[in-house]
Amino acid sequence: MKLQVSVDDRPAELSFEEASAEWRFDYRPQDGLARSGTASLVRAEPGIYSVLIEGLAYEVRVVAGPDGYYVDIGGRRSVVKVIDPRALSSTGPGQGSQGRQTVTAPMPGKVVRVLIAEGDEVAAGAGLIVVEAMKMQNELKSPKAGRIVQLKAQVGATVKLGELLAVVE
Amino acid sequence: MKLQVSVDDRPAELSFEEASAEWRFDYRPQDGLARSGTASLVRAEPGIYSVLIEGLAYEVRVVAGPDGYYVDIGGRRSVVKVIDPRALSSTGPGQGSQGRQTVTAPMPGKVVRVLIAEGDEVAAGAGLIVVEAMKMQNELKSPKAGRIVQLKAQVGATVKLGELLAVVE
Amino acid sequence: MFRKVLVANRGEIAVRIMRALREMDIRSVAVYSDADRASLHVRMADEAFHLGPAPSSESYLRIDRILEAVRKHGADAIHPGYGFLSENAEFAEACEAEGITFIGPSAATIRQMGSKTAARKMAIAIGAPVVPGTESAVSDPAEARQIARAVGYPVLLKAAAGGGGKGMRRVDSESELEGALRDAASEAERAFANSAVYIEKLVERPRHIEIQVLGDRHGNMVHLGERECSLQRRHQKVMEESPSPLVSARPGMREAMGEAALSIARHAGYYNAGTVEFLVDETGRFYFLEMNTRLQVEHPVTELVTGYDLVQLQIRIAAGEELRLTQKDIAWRGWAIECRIYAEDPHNGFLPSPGMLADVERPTGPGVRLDSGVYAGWEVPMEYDPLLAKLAVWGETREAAIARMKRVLGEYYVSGITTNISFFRQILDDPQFCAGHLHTGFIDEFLRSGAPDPPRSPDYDAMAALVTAVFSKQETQRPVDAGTFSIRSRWLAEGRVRGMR
Amino acid sequence: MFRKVLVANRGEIAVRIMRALREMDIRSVAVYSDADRASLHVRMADEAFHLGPAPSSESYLRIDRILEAVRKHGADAIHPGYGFLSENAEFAEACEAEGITFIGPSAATIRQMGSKTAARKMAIAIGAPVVPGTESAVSDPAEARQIARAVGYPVLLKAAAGGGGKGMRRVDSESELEGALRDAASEAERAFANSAVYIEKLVERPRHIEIQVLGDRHGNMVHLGERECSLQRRHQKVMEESPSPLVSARPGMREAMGEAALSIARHAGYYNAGTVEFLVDETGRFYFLEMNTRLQVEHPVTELVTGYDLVQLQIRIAAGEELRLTQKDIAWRGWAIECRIYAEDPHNGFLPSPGMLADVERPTGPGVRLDSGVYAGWEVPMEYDPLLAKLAVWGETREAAIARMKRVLGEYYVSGITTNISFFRQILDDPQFCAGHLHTGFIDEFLRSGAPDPPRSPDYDAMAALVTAVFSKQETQRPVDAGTFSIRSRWLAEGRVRGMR
Repeated sequence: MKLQVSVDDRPAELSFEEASAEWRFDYRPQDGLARSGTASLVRAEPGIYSVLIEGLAYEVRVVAGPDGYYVDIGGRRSVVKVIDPRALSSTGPGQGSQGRQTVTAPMPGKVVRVLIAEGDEVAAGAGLIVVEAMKMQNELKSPKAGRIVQLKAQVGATVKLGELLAVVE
Repeated sequence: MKLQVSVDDRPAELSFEEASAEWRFDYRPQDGLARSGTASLVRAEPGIYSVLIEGLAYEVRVVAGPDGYYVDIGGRRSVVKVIDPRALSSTGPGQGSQGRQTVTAPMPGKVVRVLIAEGDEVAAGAGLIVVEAMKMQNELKSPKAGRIVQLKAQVGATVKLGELLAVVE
Repeated sequence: MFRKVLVANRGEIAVRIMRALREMDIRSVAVYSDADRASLHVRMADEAFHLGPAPSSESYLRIDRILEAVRKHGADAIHPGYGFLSENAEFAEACEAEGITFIGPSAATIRQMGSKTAARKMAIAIGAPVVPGTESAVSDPAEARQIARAVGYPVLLKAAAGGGGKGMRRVDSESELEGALRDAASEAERAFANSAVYIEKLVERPRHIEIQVLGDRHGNMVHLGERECSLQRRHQKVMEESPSPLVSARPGMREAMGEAALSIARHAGYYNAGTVEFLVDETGRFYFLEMNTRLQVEHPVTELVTGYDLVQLQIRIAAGEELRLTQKDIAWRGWAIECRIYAEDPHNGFLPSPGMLADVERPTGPGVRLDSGVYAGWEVPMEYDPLLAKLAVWGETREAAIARMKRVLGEYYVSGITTNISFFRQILDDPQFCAGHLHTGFIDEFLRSGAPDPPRSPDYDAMAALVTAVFSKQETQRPVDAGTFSIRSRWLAEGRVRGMR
Repeated sequence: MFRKVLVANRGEIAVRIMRALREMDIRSVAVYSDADRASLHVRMADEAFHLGPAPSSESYLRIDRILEAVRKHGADAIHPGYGFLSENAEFAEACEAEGITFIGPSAATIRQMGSKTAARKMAIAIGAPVVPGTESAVSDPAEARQIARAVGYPVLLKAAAGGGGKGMRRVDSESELEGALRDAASEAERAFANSAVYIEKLVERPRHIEIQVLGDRHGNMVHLGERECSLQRRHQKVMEESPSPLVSARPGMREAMGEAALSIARHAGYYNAGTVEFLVDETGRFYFLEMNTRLQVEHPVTELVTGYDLVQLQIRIAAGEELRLTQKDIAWRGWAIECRIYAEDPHNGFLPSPGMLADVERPTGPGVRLDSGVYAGWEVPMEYDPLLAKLAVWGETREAAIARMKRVLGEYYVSGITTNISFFRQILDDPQFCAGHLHTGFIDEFLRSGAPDPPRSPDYDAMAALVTAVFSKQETQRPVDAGTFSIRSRWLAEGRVRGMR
């Protein structure tokens, strides 16, 4: 089986097949040395694998995520993706400093203060909204100079991670 | 909802219904005092419940089993069953000292010695078969005086818990 | 001895106290908010009482509700733990009025030491060294400017009623002063319902070293040596050790600090367990900061090196028992280090990371102590402190303790939310840390210097890709790039932020 | 110091050794059989080598395969742990021949102490007290009868090469002698490939107390005090403590036993960690039993009270380092107790219970040490010892340690297979145990006397029924009395046997 993957955004091609309780693999990064061999791979617990490669032992943990898999090997974490061509072209919102910019919750929490109103003119870096979680207050600043064209944040409201709070234009 | 249950073979009737995040219950043992009240019951982990009854807190663990449920409360284990009328009438094999008697593996393990052959006459309590597991040898003795009419045990064979090894008649 | 004790707290410290109670054969009563019905401290208690909604102000800070619980359950004492009502004199008084024992010092002592300015005045009065600054709260900007000029910049603004860095601001120049004063005051108001702020000279690259004292109601008092608590983020401790590398290297310093601490505690008529905090400059000179009139979060490191169970001793003292210890009985063995495991991302401004714990693997083996308040499948609430657990190790020497902590952190794994576990491994590899060159700005500097990534094996990428491929084949039929609504998504989202770093 | 050490063992002790290696920054090589590919010791190792099929004789006892692993992985030392090849002189010699370090004493010492009769002769020669009996193996029944008459019944038959009670038989009268001799010999043959058996006077209600010694290759040697190991089942230890209630109550006894142990060890030219076992009668008189020339299963209790890491010291000594300890440096603090968590049913003849571990909850908090070799979801193999983990606690006093162990056992939960966890809670409640009245027959007597059930709350039955009903509603759609093929069935089946008791 052959997959286009990336490890921490380093693209590579992985071929692998099961061979008598082991896995034969061939890993070819776009840059860097190719790596191929045979690995003994045992699922010890859900998402936890004991891996033996040429006598070396590793404990590998993996969990599925929205944009790939999060892999932990010896305390080091990486994001492994199977590359989705569409993803390469797209650029999400909030890029550059032109046009509309969104202000989103950097953590789950509660809105404790809203320092602006819709229609306000704000300077770049001006404090807009204060979100609190676990006794830590986090002041969200304006990503650019402009006007508040949309304000969703309400004092006392509970917000999710990444939830839209305001839009500056 | 009403159930006929038994706790460690003490039969009782249990009525229970959910009432605003709590459970109202009425427990009437055949002998002993009836108990009714309301319990807050939260599933903390799979098979592990935090139970509050009249301000008292208990950690209750339960796992499903072939002949009922095994419940652990503060280190004490009980078998809870919903009574099956058929079960009451049936008497399994190996009861009494009359007729056929089966010799089964008391633990999973390996047969290390077979001291008898089919057709042998054996005295009650005579050693028949030796099963070993985890470096412990266990000599199975004849449940009655009689003749070995069936011998399934073979030296070196791995046996499951409760597996039939021999029959004495 | 008490028959039943109510634990007016939550999380790991409530669990710690209940363990002590169980070992003393005393029944424990838990109190809980809506957010904590399934929390470990409720699961471990013998009895439990519901306080109210999640916000502390409506639950763990409700003196009336807690006293209601005491009456309903017939408890004869209350252990306040740390935080919440632990240093609230009104609460201690209310307990006395209720006729039950508050496990801690007298209300009068709490009140006297509770105000940093009052404590400071007292320290000055008995000749204990203090950092130059105001002795009373300052609100007027003009007055503040004047004082700041007098002691000289940089200065530190501190909440009089404060603790844990709330209402605290560093001010390097006059231009920043007014804004900082306003922020500090409002933060203090929010945190302690008291906006009083005072000003002191800021000691550069200071160490935070504290002395554990223990006294009974019969006039016996000892100190159990020091704890080095210089590793902090946002003015909150994240890593502590005992002994202190500095103090243990300077003959007589422990005795000197211990004596200073005891004189302050004695003067305050102190009993039960308490901690006297000092600021120590690079030359080893120490200044009285404040006294914490309660059990300290980091008490385990002292227990590990002295062999005493501070919580059990607190309870015995509160029950009126005599402390059968003299200073010369106290011996220190080996070295202990504690890491505070927080639900936060050290590489992303220590942003909190509440949410569902997917998987928790705990370290075991020689020399490990874990005080945890969480379990897999539990939702870490956003309303409270991000402290999940305290991981402590003991070793014969500091080197052995560091090596052991590295080993132990490698066995500790939490998924579902972001924690600072791997961050500690980076700190423990830092030469400055290993040399014992610590100060309260250590972590900020460490982060600015850019922490090195852990070494990666040659096979790393190939292995990560292969295991992912096999995992996705075996566990999920979902395409690899599709979304998931698993309980892990929070951790992932936080993880993503880090991944992009 | 070594760069890479191969651990020629499995289970909790392999894990224990690898933890020490990691803390010393030495790479570890695991060896494993077919039954252990997914075992914790393989997961924790830096490198791993497959030995062969599950039976020990085809894997962990294969000297040739282990030396192959050493060559392939370039290890420069081997730690044998306990059991398997740890007391095999040929193995130690093979290591020397291979030019790698065997972490233990010399092959000559192992050989000398390995034969109980030889060790006994030596002890007699240097005037150490021994139990009256034969000095050489006996096979001829007639000769055996004669000797048994001479020392007087009851007598004990013991495998000369033995250990752990295998090949051991109590004989109360001449009529039992011949059969017992045959059984003991064949069991010894199977266990040690050596059928030699000898006879000694049986000491009634004896205690088993042992002394830990530690010596380097430069002639320095100390003892680390005693361990009380009287609680046994089938002649195997299940619970150990240090200090011993008897020894600590008798001034000078520790020193006397320590001196006896040191003189025997010195005479044997001993180095590395070793244990001298004594039988102690009710009057406190002690007799040399044997010397174990390896790390002891129960070493953690000594580590907890002395503060030394025996495994790390073993490695340092093997590397040629000098032991920088004199006897007066050794101090004992507090009390430690260890429970051996076995996969067996104490209430059903200690029948082994291999199988899949469904759920494992580990105790944490102050004063707890867990050395475990298992994890949830792992299949406990039937081929090896039933030891799953060692649970140890430390307390200021024996009372505190007992109270703590009770608390800790209450936090320990294993499902899927039967264990002896709850059995320990019953023992800890026993007045005789709490009074320290111990002897090697304690557990058999305890079981005969019928262990009391733990107290049951008034709501118990109602709660058990209610939770079951809710659980069955929420988790399973299967009717309550239907069968299940869940991984828990083994535990259930064993549980059923108990339920019917």
